[in-house]
Amino acid sequence: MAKGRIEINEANCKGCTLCMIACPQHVIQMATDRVNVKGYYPAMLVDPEGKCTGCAICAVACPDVCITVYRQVSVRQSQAAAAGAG
Amino acid sequence: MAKGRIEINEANCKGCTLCMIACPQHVIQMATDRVNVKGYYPAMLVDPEGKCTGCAICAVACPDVCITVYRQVSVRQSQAAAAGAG
Amino acid sequence: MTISAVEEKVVYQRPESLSDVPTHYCPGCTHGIAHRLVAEVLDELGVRERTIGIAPVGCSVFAYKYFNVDSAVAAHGRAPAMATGIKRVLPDRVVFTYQGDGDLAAIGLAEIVHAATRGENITTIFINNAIYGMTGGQMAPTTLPGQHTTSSPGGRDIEITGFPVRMAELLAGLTGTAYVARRSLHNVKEINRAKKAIRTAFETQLAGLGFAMVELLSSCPTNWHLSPPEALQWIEDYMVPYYPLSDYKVIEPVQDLMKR
Amino acid sequence: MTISAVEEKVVYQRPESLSDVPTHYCPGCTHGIAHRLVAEVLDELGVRERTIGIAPVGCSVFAYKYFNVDSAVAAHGRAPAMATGIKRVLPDRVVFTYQGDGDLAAIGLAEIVHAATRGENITTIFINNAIYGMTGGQMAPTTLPGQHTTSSPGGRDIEITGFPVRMAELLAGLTGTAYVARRSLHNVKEINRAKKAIRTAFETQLAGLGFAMVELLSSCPTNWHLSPPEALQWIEDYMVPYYPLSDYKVIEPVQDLMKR
Amino acid sequence: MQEEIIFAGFGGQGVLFAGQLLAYTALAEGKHVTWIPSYGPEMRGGTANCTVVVSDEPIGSPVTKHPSIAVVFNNPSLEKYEELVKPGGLLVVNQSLITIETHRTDITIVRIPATALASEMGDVRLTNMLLFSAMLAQRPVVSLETAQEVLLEKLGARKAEMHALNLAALARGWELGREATPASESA
Amino acid sequence: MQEEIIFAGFGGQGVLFAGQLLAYTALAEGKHVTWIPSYGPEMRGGTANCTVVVSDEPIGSPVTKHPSIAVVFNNPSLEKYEELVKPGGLLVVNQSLITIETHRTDITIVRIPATALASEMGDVRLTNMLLFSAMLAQRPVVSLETAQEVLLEKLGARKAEMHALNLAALARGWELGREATPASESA
Amino acid sequence: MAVELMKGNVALAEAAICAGVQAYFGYPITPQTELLEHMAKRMPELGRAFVQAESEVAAINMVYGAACAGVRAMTSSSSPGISLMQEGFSYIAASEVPCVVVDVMRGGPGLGNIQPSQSDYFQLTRSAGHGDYHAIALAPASVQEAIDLMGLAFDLADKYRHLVFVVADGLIGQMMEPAELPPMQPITRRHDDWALTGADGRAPHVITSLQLNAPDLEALNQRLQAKLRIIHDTEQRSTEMLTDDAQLVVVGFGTAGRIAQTAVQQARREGMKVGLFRPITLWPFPEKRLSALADQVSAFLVVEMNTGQMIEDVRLAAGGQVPVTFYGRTGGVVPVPEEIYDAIRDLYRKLQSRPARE
Amino acid sequence: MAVELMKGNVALAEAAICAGVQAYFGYPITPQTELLEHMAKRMPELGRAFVQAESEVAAINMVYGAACAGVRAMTSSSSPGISLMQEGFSYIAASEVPCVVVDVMRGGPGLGNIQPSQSDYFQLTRSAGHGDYHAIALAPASVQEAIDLMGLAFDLADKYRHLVFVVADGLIGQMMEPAELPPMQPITRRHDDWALTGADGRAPHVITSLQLNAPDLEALNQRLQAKLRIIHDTEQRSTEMLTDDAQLVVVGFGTAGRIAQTAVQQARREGMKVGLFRPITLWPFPEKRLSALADQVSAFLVVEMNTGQMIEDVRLAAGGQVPVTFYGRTGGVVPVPEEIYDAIRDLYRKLQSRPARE
Ligand SMILES: Cc1ncc(C[n+]2csc(CCOP(=O)(O)OP(=O)(O)O)c2C)c(N)n1
Ligand SMILES: Cc1ncc(C[n+]2csc(CCOP(=O)(O)OP(=O)(O)O)c2C)c(N)n1
Ligand code: SF4
Ligand code: SF4
Ligand code: SF4
Ligand code: SF4
Ligand code: SF4
Ligand code: SF4
Ligand SMILES: [Mg+2]
Ligand SMILES: [Mg+2]
Repeated sequence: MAKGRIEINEANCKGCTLCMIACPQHVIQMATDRVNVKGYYPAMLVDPEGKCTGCAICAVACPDVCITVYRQVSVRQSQAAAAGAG
Repeated sequence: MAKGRIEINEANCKGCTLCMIACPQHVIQMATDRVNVKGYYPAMLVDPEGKCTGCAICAVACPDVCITVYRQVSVRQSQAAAAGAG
Repeated sequence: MTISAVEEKVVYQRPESLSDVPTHYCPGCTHGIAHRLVAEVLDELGVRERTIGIAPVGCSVFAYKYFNVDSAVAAHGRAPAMATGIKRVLPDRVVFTYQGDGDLAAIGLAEIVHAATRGENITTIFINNAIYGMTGGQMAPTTLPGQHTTSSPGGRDIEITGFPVRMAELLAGLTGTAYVARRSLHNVKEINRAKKAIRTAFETQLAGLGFAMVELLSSCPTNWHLSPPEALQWIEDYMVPYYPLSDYKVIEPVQDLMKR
Repeated sequence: MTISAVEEKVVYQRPESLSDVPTHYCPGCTHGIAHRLVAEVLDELGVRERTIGIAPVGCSVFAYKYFNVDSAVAAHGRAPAMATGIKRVLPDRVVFTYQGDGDLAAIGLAEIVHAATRGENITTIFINNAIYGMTGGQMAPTTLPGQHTTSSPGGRDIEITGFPVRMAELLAGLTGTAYVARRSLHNVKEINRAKKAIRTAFETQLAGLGFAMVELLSSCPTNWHLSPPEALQWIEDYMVPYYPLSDYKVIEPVQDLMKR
Repeated sequence: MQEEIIFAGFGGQGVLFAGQLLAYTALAEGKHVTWIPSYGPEMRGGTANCTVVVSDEPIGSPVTKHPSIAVVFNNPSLEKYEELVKPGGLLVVNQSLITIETHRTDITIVRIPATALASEMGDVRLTNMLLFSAMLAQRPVVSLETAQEVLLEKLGARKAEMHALNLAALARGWELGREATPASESA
Repeated sequence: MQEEIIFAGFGGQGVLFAGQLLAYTALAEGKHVTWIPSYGPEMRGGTANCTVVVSDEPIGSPVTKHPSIAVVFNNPSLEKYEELVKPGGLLVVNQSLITIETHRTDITIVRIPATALASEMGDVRLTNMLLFSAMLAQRPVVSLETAQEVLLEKLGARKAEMHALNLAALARGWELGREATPASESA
Repeated sequence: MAVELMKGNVALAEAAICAGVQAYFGYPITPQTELLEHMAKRMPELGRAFVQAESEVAAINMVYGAACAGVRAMTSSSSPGISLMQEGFSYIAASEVPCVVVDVMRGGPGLGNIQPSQSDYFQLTRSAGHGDYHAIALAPASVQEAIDLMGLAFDLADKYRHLVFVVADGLIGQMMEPAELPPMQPITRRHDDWALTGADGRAPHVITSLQLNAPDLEALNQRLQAKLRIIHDTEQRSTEMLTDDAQLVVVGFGTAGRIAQTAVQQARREGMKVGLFRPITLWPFPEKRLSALADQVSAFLVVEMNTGQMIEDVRLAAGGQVPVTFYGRTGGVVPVPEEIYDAIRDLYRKLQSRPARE
Repeated sequence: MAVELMKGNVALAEAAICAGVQAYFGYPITPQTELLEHMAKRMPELGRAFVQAESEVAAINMVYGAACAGVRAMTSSSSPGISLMQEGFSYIAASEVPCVVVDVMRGGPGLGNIQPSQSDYFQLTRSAGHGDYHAIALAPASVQEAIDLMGLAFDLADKYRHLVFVVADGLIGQMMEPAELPPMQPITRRHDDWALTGADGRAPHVITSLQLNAPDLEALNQRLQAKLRIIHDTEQRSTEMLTDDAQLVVVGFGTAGRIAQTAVQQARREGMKVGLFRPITLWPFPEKRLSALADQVSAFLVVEMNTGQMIEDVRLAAGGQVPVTFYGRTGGVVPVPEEIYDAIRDLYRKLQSRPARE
């Protein structure tokens, strides 16, 4: 499994929970301890075991484009991909 | 063949020729010697041989509802028809 | 069978639902035939006294003078809205609109589609003559590709103006419609078929089954620049192929009506 | 294959065609997803700099703030007319309208049908959320039978209001349309399919093939009185069956495009 | 000099074109001119008429209640316009189609059997040209020569035969107009 | 007597209902009253506020620049309305959510930790009732008794538990309102 | 009926119901929507017609249709929607069918916003649509008056077979105030002499605004104008306050007039001789009374929630006798009494510093 | 260009083409149709855009769109069609995009007829649609002036980014008269600073009339009003004849003004000191010049082909100084000089029998 992580733009998050529900790894949770400036409980990545695969499903599900997704790739692989695309 | 005749409301006729063209017996002609109040050459029944069958096709074709159609029917027949319809 | 005597019977005369006044239509214009068919159907169904007709803006704007029924003239394209207003407060009256292709398919498109999709229990007689007659022969939404009009002087160019719209097909696709048919007025056989469709359309309303429309291919000798017989031929040769004559929507209860 | 080093790559981030401002949409409203998909497609096609978007009157009236492209706000329902005006004078620009169901299917019905039947070379993104969102939840032409809204408080009664109108089917029936599809935004799989359709719709325009529309089933948690996840479920359970997801019209040259 | 001329008849009688010919001719002669049709409610058939004002000065009103000249092609037009012609004015009557009597004695009235003559000449559509030049013969609002030139120009690429026929009609109308004993004088 | 009261906060905080309760109560007491919301551009979230005018006389303007009372539920509302309260007026502050300082010394300012208290009482939605009756305690625009009756009526067929909770909130707010040391005095 | 706290939009709807409206057709638009929503609930309950139209264009033409059938029919909208109805208005006026239309005005031009405004004054009072006519326009300043004028609107519409506007704004539409509804009026058939109901035992009735022959259309216009003159002469309505000895009279309609009332009272408290004149009929504009006041006062101050529309009517009524000045807010900004007071005070001072008027 | 005999409608179309109109959108309606038909032929020939819209509502919104792209765009219609465009007008004015609209007015109200009329004066000059603004309105009285004003219309529209009406009537539209077209103007790109052309190398341009925040919309209105004040102060246009020593001045625009000219000349011939004032801009109304005349004359006689609309502006300009009387024909009836002369004579006699004005 690829390794990934996400960053959530908390200020823009509306706490709709759709990313949380979409994530196949169940590594997104809603904050309960804080609200953002708009008064929403933002989503957050809770991934102590590093289960996030960087699949970007959460980002696709998010109506507010709050999620940036990162994935770890081997340099060789990525070079190969880049070459292939050229 | 049933016998019939038609009356054409000359004043309303616009000389469009559609009745003439529609009549299967070719017994309608356009006047050439006179125009009506609107300046049209009206259609007229020219049926010296009594070929008109009263089929009403001309009336159906006339856009200006100028034509009244009469047909000769035997009284017996018509009574029978009336009885049948009762 | 012995024929005892011969009597002369009137087999065709002006229907009562048609006022006894000459129309302003051009010679050979089949608007007149459409009027007569509607009037005959109203007579036959015995509903003249409880019928309300809505005339459009178009050559048939004077339809109120010709139909011997209560009538109003709608704003251009809005006859279906006006009919809706009337029918909703007088549901037991027979309400019909009579509209041209500019009226129904251009400016009034939203109104007819929504009346239809609401299943408004009214009847629409739609005169498709592929032209704006009243204003002197401009392109209508139904003008055929290549057809010359005063606003498509080089012939309708589909690259620029798009395609003629087929209203019967369009309305038939809506769930709310009960009966939608296209007929033509270009010869006696078709005229008779048109009348049957018109009758079915009104019967649909009388049975409370919802929206019914009959599209009638109709001539405009004047703006087509053809003689009346040529104009009928043009319908047959050019319009019928583009606008096939058919029943496009007959919901089951209407099929039952038609069987009777 | 030996992996020599591990690097972190960005695999998803905000598209350039989307301005970096928060939207005013309610939590969970899929208007936001539709925006994002359009923006991604504009990015991918590299046309942002020559795109002109037309926002409607409706919840997406502020779309001009969110799309990072030249834009205008049309009068309610008139986006297709406005887009026509622009496209006719700037044929090499990419012009799209973004419209809600009240906007496109009610007040603007004539404009969308005529833009489509003219084969206007524009792209329409149609957000069907079965409700008037912006004005607080009244019945839309697309409101489902039985659905409760503020103007159908007892549930939409088809006897009185008629049937929801299926716009994709209706527009697909017009000769002028090149590509018409319906997609949904209720889960990730459908979102991805929606994006492909949006891409095809814009490619259709780029290839000069004529009018393209993608209808998107979209949520309105607020006026449906459901939580965002419930709202997505409601789309799946109730909207999709009434509004089947499919390609309704793909003219041949567009099929070729899709194969590439 | 200012003349207000009304041409009036049925649609299809060439009424509007007669007026336009006058207008074009006036323009060719450097005069001020206006031409307005009264466009009737009906598509066709029905009434057609137009008003032409020709003047040496810039023209104020292009309409008038009392024209100085009326050229009437049919009965309804006569009925309407005989009354209205200015005292001292001219009324040109299409004798062939007009069956009712005139009664004004304070204007010049000339009668031309234009439709009949036009038929004789081979084309009923020449009626308007006959009446037009008869009018000019009585009141040279513009010169016949210019009118002939303008007419040929307007007929343009049509057959030479047509040109000849129209010129003949203008000439014939002029003659008749000159010869005509005005009704007012004979009365 | 005329008082102009502004209730201001976020949508969802029961701001509009607090105003309506005041309006219904005023009506029940035979007073003249107007209630107007300022309906914001956004669907929801965003700002919600309403102005209530209560008077013994027929009411002219239902809006005012300078209310005699402002009940503010959140920071933006405090920022906006502290300035505007009439000298001698009253400002009721939801201490729980308002973090910024007040500075007026010519008005009475009372602070109620309403949201916190409401949560304590088991329903955060009681915030508005707490602030409402705190206001009444300071300025008896209407009587608490009538307000209680009207509230019960408005709650209608809801659970008895709800009734009790709301009444309790009104009572608690009243107490707090009476006890509160106005900031202006303490300042 | 008891006094209840009612929202303006709901009160307008319910008052129409009490007045026997049998058909409502409308299209949602803020800040009018509660009116439509109330009708959506109530009309079917009462077995009356409610249709949410596909647009304002359709709505007004549905009203036109229902009114042709002789029943009380109405629609409601807000500024952009009212613009879309202009053609329909013109047809209705020309056809002389009674219709009632509520305009809950909002900020413009264009899409503008949904805040209160009075900037439809021109399009409602001059000629709503093309052609020569004025609709009757009634402008309430309170929820109770909204109720009362709604009933009056239907009565005037029927009496004159004419189009009547009830001219509210977002503030009146959204405001709650105690008010009392009139008793529910029984539904009676009206207009059997011209309405479309089917030509049963009588000649067909025809309703049309078409008169292709110019003299016929001129005759129609003359008939219309004669009717409008009667309305003009008999239906002018206004209310005033403290005008008896006023040197300065503030003129404002609807919400602006009401807000000005507080400013005028304030000015009086400070010794200024100021009064308030509030037109209730915007057309016919209450020019008779205002002309009379022009003889007495030294100036008018017109207050509107627009850039100055009714001021033309005030100037026409004043006939150049007294200066007419203006204070207005636009774009949905509602003026507060304080700023109107300032305008009054400034003008009043100027007047004082001028020689008194004889 | 040579002087040619041209029909008004065709002249308007061709003049727009000379002025560089790049897009025409319209819908047929008598008596305007020849304009559309001419465009249908000419625009494609020139490679410019012509679309026969599905309705007037669509047409004006297409114009709005094309104008947003920075090109010269126009539509034309007649009274009922103009009513349908009111919402679009309001959006255009609020968005400050330059558009030109020709109204060839016909008899109303309602469907009315297709004869000439001037009864759209109110709906064109007051506020075309909801909200606070006035469009510029230019009224030609001859075919040549129609051509000239058509060019001016585009220039003013571009200069002020505003909506401009060319206000003709059926008579001007149908009349043939010698006139000369201006040279064909080269098409140049305009308005690159705000037009929608794609955000290539710059921040996106946005055109909207939405301002949800009331103070923002008020600011927009203030900007609009400031612009309108400039237009008001600088663009008043009128023409006059024989006014120097006139005691009675006839005021009429377009066709009515032109017909009145003949009546005035007749009156002069009979020794009456009568002049003619013909507003060319209906908005801004040429009140400066008319006010000046009000100081000189004893009375104004307003002549319109309606029941009295511009008379309000004349009365406002006259400011109560002199009596303003009215002569009008409606419903498509075109007044003839003779009847206007009678009205002049009657009024003049009355003036003579009154003590002279100092
Ligand atoms: C709002 C409006 N726009 C335009 C017109 C002008 N107009 C009158 S009839 C008509 C079109 C008529 O065409 P159609 O509906 O096809 O009827 P037809 O005359 O061909 O029977 C038009 C555009 C009008 N009266 N009102
Ligand atoms: C002419 C006009 N009529 C009505 C409105 C009010 N209005 C604004 S948005 C809207 C409907 C929005 O619904 P929809 O198009 O479905 O978009 P959504 O908000 O659901 O995305 C309406 C009726 C308006 N602005 N203009
Ligand atoms: S990238 Fe995939 S695994 Fe990671 S949080 Fe998002 S949905 Fe879950
Ligand atoms: S989907 Fe987006 S907006 Fe919704 S909770 Fe997740 S990050 Fe927040
Ligand atoms: S009734 Fe038949 S046969 Fe007789 S004239 Fe008519 S069409 Fe011919
Ligand atoms: S069809 Fe009718 S109108 Fe035509 S020629 Fe025959 S009778 Fe006359
Ligand atoms: S113009 Fe055409 S449609 Fe109209 S009456 Fe004449 S032939 Fe018929
Ligand atoms: S009201 Fe509905 S459509 Fe509008 S933003 Fe909210 S959820 Fe989305
Ligand atoms: Mg047609
Ligand atoms: Mg929607």
